[in-house]
Amino acid sequence: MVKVRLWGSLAEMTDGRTEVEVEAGTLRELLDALARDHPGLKPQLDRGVSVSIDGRVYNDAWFTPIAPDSEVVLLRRLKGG
Amino acid sequence: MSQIHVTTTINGDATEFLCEPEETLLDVLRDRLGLTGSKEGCGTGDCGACSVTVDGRLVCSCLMLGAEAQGARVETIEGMADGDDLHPLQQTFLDHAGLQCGICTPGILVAAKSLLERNPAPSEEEVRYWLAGNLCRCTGYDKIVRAVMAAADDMRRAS
Amino acid sequence: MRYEAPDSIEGAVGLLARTPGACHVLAGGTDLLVRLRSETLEPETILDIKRIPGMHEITPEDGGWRIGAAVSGAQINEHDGLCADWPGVAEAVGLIGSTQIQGRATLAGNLCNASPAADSVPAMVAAGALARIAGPDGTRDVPVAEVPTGPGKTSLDTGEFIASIFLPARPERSGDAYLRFIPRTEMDIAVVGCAVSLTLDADSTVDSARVALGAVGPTVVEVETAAEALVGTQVREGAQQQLATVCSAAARPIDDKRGTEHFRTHVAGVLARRAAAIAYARAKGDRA
Amino acid sequence: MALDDRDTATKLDFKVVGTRPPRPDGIDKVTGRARFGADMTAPGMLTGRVLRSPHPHARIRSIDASKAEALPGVKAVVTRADFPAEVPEDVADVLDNCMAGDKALYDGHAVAAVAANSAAVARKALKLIEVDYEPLPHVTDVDAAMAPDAPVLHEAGGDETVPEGHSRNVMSRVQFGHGDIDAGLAQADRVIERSYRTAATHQGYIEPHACLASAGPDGQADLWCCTQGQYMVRDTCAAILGLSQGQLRVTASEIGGGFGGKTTVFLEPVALALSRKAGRPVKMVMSRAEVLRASGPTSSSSVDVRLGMTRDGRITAGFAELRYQGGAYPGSPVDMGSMSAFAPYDLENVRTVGWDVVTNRPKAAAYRAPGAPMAAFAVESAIDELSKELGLDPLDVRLKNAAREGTKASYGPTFPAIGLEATLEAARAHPHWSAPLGENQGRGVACGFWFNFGGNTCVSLNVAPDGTVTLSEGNPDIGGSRASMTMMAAEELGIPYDRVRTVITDTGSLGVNDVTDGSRVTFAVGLATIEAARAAKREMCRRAAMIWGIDEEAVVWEDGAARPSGPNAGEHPPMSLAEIAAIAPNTGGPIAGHHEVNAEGAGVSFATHMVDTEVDRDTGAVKILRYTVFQDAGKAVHPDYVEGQFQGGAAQGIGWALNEEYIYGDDGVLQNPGFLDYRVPVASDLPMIEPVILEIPNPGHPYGVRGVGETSIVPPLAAIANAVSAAAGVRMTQLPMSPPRVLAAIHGADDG
Repeated sequence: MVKVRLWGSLAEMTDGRTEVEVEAGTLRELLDALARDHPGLKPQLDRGVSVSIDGRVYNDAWFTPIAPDSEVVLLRRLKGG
Repeated sequence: MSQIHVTTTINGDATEFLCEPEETLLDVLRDRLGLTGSKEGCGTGDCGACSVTVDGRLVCSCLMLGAEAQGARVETIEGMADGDDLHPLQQTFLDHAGLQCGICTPGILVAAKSLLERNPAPSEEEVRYWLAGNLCRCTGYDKIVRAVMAAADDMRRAS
Repeated sequence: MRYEAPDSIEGAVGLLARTPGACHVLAGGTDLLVRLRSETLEPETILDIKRIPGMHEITPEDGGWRIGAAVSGAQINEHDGLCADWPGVAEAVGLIGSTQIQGRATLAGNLCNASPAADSVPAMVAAGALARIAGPDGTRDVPVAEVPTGPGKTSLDTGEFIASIFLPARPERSGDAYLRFIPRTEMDIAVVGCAVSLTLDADSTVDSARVALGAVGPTVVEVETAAEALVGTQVREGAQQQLATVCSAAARPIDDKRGTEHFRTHVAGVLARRAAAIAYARAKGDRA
Repeated sequence: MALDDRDTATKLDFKVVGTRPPRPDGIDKVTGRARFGADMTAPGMLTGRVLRSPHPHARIRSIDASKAEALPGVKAVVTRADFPAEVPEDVADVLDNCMAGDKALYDGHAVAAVAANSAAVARKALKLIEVDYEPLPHVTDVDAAMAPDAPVLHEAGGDETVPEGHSRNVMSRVQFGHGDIDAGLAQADRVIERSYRTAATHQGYIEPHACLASAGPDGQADLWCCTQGQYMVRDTCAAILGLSQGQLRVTASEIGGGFGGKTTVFLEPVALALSRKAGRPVKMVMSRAEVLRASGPTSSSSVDVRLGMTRDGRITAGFAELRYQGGAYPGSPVDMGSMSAFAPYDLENVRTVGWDVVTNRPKAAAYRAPGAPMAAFAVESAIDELSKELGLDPLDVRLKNAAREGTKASYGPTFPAIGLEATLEAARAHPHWSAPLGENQGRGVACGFWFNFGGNTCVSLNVAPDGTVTLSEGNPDIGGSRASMTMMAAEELGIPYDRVRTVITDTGSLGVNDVTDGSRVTFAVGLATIEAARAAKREMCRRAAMIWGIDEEAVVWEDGAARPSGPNAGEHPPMSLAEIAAIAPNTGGPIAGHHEVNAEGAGVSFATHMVDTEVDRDTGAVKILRYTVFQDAGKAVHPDYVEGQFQGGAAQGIGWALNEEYIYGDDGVLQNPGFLDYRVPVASDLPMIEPVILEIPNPGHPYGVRGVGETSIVPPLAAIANAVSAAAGVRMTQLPMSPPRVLAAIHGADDG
């Protein structure tokens, strides 16, 4: 199981939990599991998120491996200028 | 619609063109003569990207009608280098990274050349005030001012 | 649109009279071309006066200077004699726009554009300048202050245009100065402008003065109480304070994108005292 | 692939990287030869122009273009009816912004466009288009737009994150942070609570938007335009117009500045639609007024901060509520502002709440570190004020609270190695910090944080028979990136800089490259360039191995040549790149290397800025006396252009802090759509800006490179506000600090 930290306003979609646990070995599995186990997150997941895995930020790379002890944090989809 | 026939000299070349009365010199240079080195950043004389000299005087070509160029001597960025010999200002802008995106560069070079023709040893403040009508949004002007001062040095040493 | 470039004043007047309201005079063009581009002005004819003899010349006349309507700001500031006599007028012209604008902009154009914020107008008013107006009935000379009648409006009649500006002979022991406030160091329209012209008596007391404010009303404001505040003084702290007070009191500005009423009112006084100090130093012969 | 398997051993002995060679596009740009957006022409070209709404908010009852269409010389008129009724959701707002649908949502909103055989005819035609508007009430201020009775722009209102009872102009709400704010504030010796406001500012690139479109009835189309991303233009225009991506080829011109503002489309779909309808190429160029009225500025903001500090300078809690208006459509960068507000600090108790609000203004576009400068202005001002109240040194306070490796960031993740402390230490040691100040002068400091991006990247490196190299990449070069790519390719191949030329290709020549944004190019395209060069080297080693008849593994690449290596390699003279290239047809054909990657995992970036100002107490005028930028670049590939990024960001920040602002009248119309009254800094406004480059290598890049383009605009707003507040003796909480505002503050303080 991977612990996933959520940002504050997302926690409102998960009954106030700021951290959830899902079964995932890759980024793709993580996003699928979040949408399945926590349907309240789905609208935001569909709009797009960035994911910080051990301090590095990922947007799309499905097969990025995630270790059980990885630090995983959901972020708003980053945009730049 | 009757077009105006204008005879002028551009970068040393005798040039004739027809233009509408309302066309600016910048429109003529860019759209009729293919001299697109002069840029339009504002069309109202506030950015200096269209700077040229007319009879030796620095002006915004967007604030002058093409018809007014009759009999005049116009110099643009395209006439600044002598063949493949760059003007010292062009060289120092390359050496000192005096450009980033490069859109303001032709206007600034034309304006700076006009300054150095009048004042071969300008102070930093004189350079800054002379170029105040040439907006640059990339560089913060630091490397531009250094490049102009360096060109002034080079030109004084060479003369 | 038509472009006409007559080679005589009579030709110009004839064209202007034939196309009332739809013919616009082109001198430096730095205001006119902006208005053409923004389509706030769509004239039938543009009348370029630059091919009329004398329009580009600065000539001495009766101890003063006659400045052709097409003389650029750069030309004025390159003219040593004129700059020595009327440094305040020269610096006011020199503040209009960039180096590039200086290559084209003219005193006559700055006056006829009739912007309340025109830099050269307060300086010309303080200097007692006259505009020579050419028209169907010949020429007439009027004080510069009488030309603009409101934002964008002038007292010129159909068929008339300004052919030249006359700066009178500078009296002995006199000096002028112009200051304006802008948010940046260059390239802005004056938020407030102030011109001061002084003549001193033999013991360096102000004998006569003129003070004019720009951008604090629909037209340039000549402040007579400000002149009174200076006359009989040596422009020390008390006189400067009084000058600032009456200039702020004379200001009737508006709030707009360039400044607030509070700001303009206060800064009118600040600039008046600073300009007066410079004009006084010049009148005494100090190099400033 | 992700980059977890990449070579992270940071190279240290550089030959080319770190030097300052002339840029490859330099000659073209100093001679006027470089072709920018408006410099292209095509045979038979028409001129396109846009009709824009004079109303800030109006229902469009009908548009009658028949008179315009009948005007001789007019070849096409388009309105929203000429675009597909249904477009993919992710481009729906973009289309509506390019061409209004049922409503015009801001002064300057496009409502129709014409193509004609001259600019004069096009201008005349616009006046003949009759639009029947029903003016509606409007709102342009962010706080006013959040009021319950504010005029509503979009009936549907916000998303599921907006609590009940809010104005429908609130489109979304975000919240970040950890800990307990109330508990943290209770531990503080002093707490301050302040509100800050910033005006909307424009990126202010000198080159207006311009494009040349040519579309045929067969669905094929070509587009030339100035953009930060030709692939973004392709994909967006294809989606809006129902074209296939492969049929639309987009070529990026030289770009005259972007700063985020050219990361979306405005004219391009309109030009394509006009061209398709007219059957001729159509060129469109915005006027400066159009740029300011209708291309993307950044948000204006209203931010409340609560901050608690102990007597010794420890921040016990930080809270910020941020309200940004993003113009007429959702998507202000308030989320980025909320994530970055407290990011420079190691805080136990931190929370930010962000509100994305719509108003009757042009749709906000990205602007250099979008959202972060306003947030940093608020937080860094509050830290400065509290430090001063407690008699503490503002640099010491920042160092005491600085985020470092292992800090749990305010937006969630744990930081790897970062450079904030290094910038603060460098600032404290710099002579600027101890230089004396005169009367009415003040010094300010502030820190800033920004994310860097990676993203989709595709490059191709081709070796010519004579041993020279062409690198093809797909990212427009705004500030010298071709020089950096050329340097990295030369470095990796071991050949001189002038043996490599970097070109920027059209969309048909390479796979997708994400937009030039997020400070991504030197990082991500650089990384792909290095990998492409390594692929070419591997191939050249393989060719040499074939020639020598030895194992591939027994050949290494050193100093621009293949060399035998190892016990069984035998004795062979090295073969240079040129020698291998010359006989490539004999050894298997052309030699090329390429690399495709979604280069995720970029590092973050920090800066500290220091500025001295002088205030004229009689007029409120502010002069910038001295400015120093301290920023971590990871590794500066071409130091001139790294410095240029530092200086340029600081200058833009100075404009934002002092004089730039969107000014709307009560009528909702933009009052200053020109460079005369939208006051960007001019040369005489600024001093030299000293750049101090720090190099704390990014472990995620083979050369240690970090993005540097955006962070430099984050600290200036606060640094200057802190300096002006010190000089004026009164705290400035609203931007711009224009002379009337500073004078009013001084007079207010004198009266109080």
